[in-house]
Amino acid sequence: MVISKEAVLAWIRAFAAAVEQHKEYLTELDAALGDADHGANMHRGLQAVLDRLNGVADRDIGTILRTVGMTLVSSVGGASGPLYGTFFLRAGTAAGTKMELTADDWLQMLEAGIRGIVDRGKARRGEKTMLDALGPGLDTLKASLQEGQPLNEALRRSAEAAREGMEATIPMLATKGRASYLGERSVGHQDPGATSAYLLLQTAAETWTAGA
Amino acid sequence: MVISKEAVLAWIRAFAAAVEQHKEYLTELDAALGDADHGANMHRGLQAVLDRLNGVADRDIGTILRTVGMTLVSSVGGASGPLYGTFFLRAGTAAGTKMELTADDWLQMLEAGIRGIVDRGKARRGEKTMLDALGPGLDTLKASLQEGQPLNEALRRSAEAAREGMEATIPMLATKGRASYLGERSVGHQDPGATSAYLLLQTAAETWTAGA
Amino acid sequence: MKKLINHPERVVREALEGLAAAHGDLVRVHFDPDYVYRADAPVQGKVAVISGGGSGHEPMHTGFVGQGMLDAACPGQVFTSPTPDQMVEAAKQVHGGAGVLFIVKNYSGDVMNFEMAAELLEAEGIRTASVIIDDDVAVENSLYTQGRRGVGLTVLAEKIVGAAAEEGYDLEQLKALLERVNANGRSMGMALTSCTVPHVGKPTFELAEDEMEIGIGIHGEPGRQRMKLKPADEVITMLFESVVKDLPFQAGDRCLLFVNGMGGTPEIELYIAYRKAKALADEYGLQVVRSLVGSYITSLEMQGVSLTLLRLDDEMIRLWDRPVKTPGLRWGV
Amino acid sequence: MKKLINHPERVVREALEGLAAAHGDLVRVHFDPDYVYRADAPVQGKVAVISGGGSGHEPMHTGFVGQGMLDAACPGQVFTSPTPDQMVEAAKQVHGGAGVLFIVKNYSGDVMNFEMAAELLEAEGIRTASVIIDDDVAVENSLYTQGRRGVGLTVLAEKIVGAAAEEGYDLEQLKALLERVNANGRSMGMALTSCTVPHVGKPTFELAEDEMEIGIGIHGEPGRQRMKLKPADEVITMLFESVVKDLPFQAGDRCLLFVNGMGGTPEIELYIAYRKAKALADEYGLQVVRSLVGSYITSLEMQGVSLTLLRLDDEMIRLWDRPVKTPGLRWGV
Ligand SMILES: Nc1ncnc2c1ncn2[C@@H]1O[C@H](COP(=O)(O)OP(=O)(O)O)[C@@H](O)[C@H]1O
Ligand SMILES: Nc1ncnc2c1ncn2[C@@H]1O[C@H](COP(=O)(O)OP(=O)(O)O)[C@@H](O)[C@H]1O
Ligand SMILES: [Mg+2]
Ligand SMILES: [Mg+2]
Ligand SMILES: [Mg+2]
Ligand SMILES: [Mg+2]
Repeated sequence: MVISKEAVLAWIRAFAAAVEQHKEYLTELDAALGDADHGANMHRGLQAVLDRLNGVADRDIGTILRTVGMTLVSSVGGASGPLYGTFFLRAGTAAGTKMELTADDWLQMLEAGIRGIVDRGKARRGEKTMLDALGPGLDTLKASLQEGQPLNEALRRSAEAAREGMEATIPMLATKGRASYLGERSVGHQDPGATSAYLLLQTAAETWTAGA
Repeated sequence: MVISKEAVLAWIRAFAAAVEQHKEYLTELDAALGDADHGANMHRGLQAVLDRLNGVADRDIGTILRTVGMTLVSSVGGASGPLYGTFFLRAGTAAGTKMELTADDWLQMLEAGIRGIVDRGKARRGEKTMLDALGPGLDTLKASLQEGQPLNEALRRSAEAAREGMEATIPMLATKGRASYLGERSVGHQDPGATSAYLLLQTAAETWTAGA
Repeated sequence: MKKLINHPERVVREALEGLAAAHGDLVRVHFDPDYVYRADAPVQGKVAVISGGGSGHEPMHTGFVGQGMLDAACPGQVFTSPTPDQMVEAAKQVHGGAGVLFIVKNYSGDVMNFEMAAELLEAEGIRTASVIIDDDVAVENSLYTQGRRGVGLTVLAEKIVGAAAEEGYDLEQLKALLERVNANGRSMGMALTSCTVPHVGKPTFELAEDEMEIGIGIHGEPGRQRMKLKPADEVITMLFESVVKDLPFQAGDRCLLFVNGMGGTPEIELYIAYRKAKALADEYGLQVVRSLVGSYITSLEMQGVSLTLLRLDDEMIRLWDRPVKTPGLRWGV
Repeated sequence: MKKLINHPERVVREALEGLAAAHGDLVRVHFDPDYVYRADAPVQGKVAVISGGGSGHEPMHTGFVGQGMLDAACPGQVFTSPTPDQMVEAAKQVHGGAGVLFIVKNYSGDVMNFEMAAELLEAEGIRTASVIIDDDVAVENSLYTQGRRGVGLTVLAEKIVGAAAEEGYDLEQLKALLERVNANGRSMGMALTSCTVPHVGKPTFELAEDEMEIGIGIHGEPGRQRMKLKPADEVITMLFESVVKDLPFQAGDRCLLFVNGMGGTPEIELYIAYRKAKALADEYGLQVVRSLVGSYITSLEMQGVSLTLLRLDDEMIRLWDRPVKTPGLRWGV
């Protein structure tokens, strides 16, 4: 099984739709921990992405994802703009001029994207950020593929691990981003960025395993 | 029966006490029609009067009342300061150097005081102001004395007329003072200045007829 | 009541102490009676320009004392006119031998207290002149009321007349100028929320979550109409049309457009309001040659805005541009 | 939600249009990407001083563009950092060949977006330097957080560094000066009420009628402590002591004392706050040689205040006093 360029486009659209659907929820989570704008930020950014997506739909996957990244960088703002922007820029660079992706391509793109988030935001796992959903998602993808699981199953497990990682942010103490100002009061709330990051991997799994 | 200087002092103190007791009520009335300060204004002014009253307690009634007037002028502010101030200044001037008052003295003082309010405020009766309590109070005092009623009875009737006048402000349309900005909406509320003016004549009647 | 105060009865006094502490280079504060005056007063040979009124409208009037604007301001208690002794003592403190001009907002209390002050000063041989500002078009039936209230135009009048006094205009000239400013300016305001008078402790009026009051006064006096909250552009259109039709302003008129916040209005909303007011002025063919945007005549923490339009002539423009150095308004120096 | 707006999504855009309409003599506004810049930019040979951040803090930063302060400001959505393309385009518009200085408040979003902008500009051969302002002492455990937030000191820093840039300081000198200002200033704020982000539509946090939040951030981030409302003097004492002990300020230090309103605070309360802060400064033996009182860095309609204390040296005093001509701060010109 490979992931076609069309599937990549479908994933981005599905991510945008999921964020639209959960916009209020993401903002509510951010109201408890930050400044109540994560839903609005991501939604604004992804709407801008949708506007530009058709214009690059004929190009290679690297170009498509770098366009997504640049668009997010220049339309989201806040912390999540440069972070998600860098994620897609790096993932796109890793994808290069490919027109379809193997399981291993996706693993390397995800790894590069997450490394971009770390470079930009200087956070580590366990600090109650999007990394706490993405990190487990990456680990599980890698382990599943190494175990020899088919891509379908690896994607499902990866999304499931991201969900668990997202939920695991609830008891965490935030030490990065706005939530860190809450100190002890950050405990008991789910991180909004980890939540949107789960949606990112969940829509990938859902889109790419549909009908499989 | 005459009104002694002590009785005049007792009246001022009783007026101050009545305003203190009804401070919130006066302010509430002013909240409906004006700017919610009539109780506070009158209370502040009369507390200042009490502070100065002992210093002039040995002097004649004219001096005492002019001191009350000057103190109100310089401590009440708003519309009621110059109006009540002028009332006491003119009433004091009418009293001159007397040390006690006859029924006729009081009649002339009240008339002079009210004329002062008209000169200063340019209102007429029926405009929903303190004049609508004071005016009927004066008329009834004059008529009762002309009828040959004793001062006690004339004072009681005068206060009663002031009360009726005060209540009669409820259906009136305000055309002077802040309440006038309400237009039709001023109808249905009792005028705060008419209410404090009733207290003025009511405490005079009560103080001067006590034990009589 | 949520206020950063110590005690309702000490609000005015303590704020004056703060003003004195913060702006000792510009103003002095006298207590009992209370008035704020220019640090360099009296300026010999200059007409002293004095205003005053209830407190709670800051920066007006105390924040407008200084070079090029007021010589003194007399603050009453919150929303309560000052008393004549304040104006009398302030006038004696600042007058430079050329007389005293009183700028009075049209409220019965203010008018009567300033009138008593003028009588007392005349008796002491100090010449006075008074002009009553009444620019609030929300008061429609002014024949049957105290007349129009003095609102936003007061700020512009104090600036323009203050500059003229600084230039050496005499008392008659200043009075005539002030009357001309008053004749050429109109205002109207609205509120999204009530204010709370400190010693009252609860909101002066109640507005539902989806209501606003159009034509509000600066003391929480009710306005022309209570109605459902509307988009900013519609609100500003209502205010603008009432103001522009009243004078009426004519195509080609040069104007100063003043968008004022009522105290609790964020600046971002004032600029949204200005945007629409300016667009409407353009539609009417008015030339907006000067602007002012900010919270200059307020009603404690009330949220809302007022619009003021002043038809300018060359003299007013020149005087508006002259230097002003006060805690609340400053340029050119 | 009671706001004088047309639509939550158009708040920033329409306010910028209003700013352009009101202050065309001082600033220009560019849209898509959004930035505000000096009407006379670029000033050849001068370092361009640029700041930016989420909107909703007006007059900061857009109101501080003009002679003697910022060359450009990049406004994000309400409480959301601007994006790198804004800073890149603004920098290209205003830079006069001597490099670009970014003044960045310490929020992860702001830091990352300005960092990306700096990388992009360096790639295009435009020299940049950035200084991160982090003066909020409310953040105690800054080792375990993003670090202290940038708050009130930002206003003072923009004024002082803007004046130095106008005088011809080069990029290294400006960076060193800005770091010195940041090292010598401390702030802390409190809130009586929450603000409401337009697109959220309800208050960011809930405070009971008798509660306040001490150590609040400028985006409604919770503070050090939620407690029962106290008299102003006690509130100011809490803020002042946290601020003064942190640097720590020493007896004899010359200081600028800045009392800032959060957007919905009436001016009369700011002066009550200033009065106490000044009295405490006197007690500590500090010399308050300069003051600023007003709502300069706000959180929409939030009621509350912040205190900033900046230890001054001769150079900073001279630069503070230099002329400034912006919509939000103006003197000497
Ligand atoms: N340094 C960082 N590294 C990784 N993720 C971060 C970092 N800072 C913040 N985040 C993520 O960003 C999310 C908040 O995004 P958003 O609300 O859009 O931006 P802002 O905090 O600027 O308002 C947080 O929930 C967190 O997951
Ligand atoms: N021109 C006037 N003549 C007579 N009484 C007046 C006049 N204007 C106002 N009043 C009286 O003053 C009262 C209001 O007094 P107060 O609330 O103390 O002053 P203010 O209206 O300045 O706040 C009104 O209820 C009315 O009775
Ligand atoms: Mg956020
Ligand atoms: Mg009243
Ligand atoms: Mg009053
Ligand atoms: Mg944000």
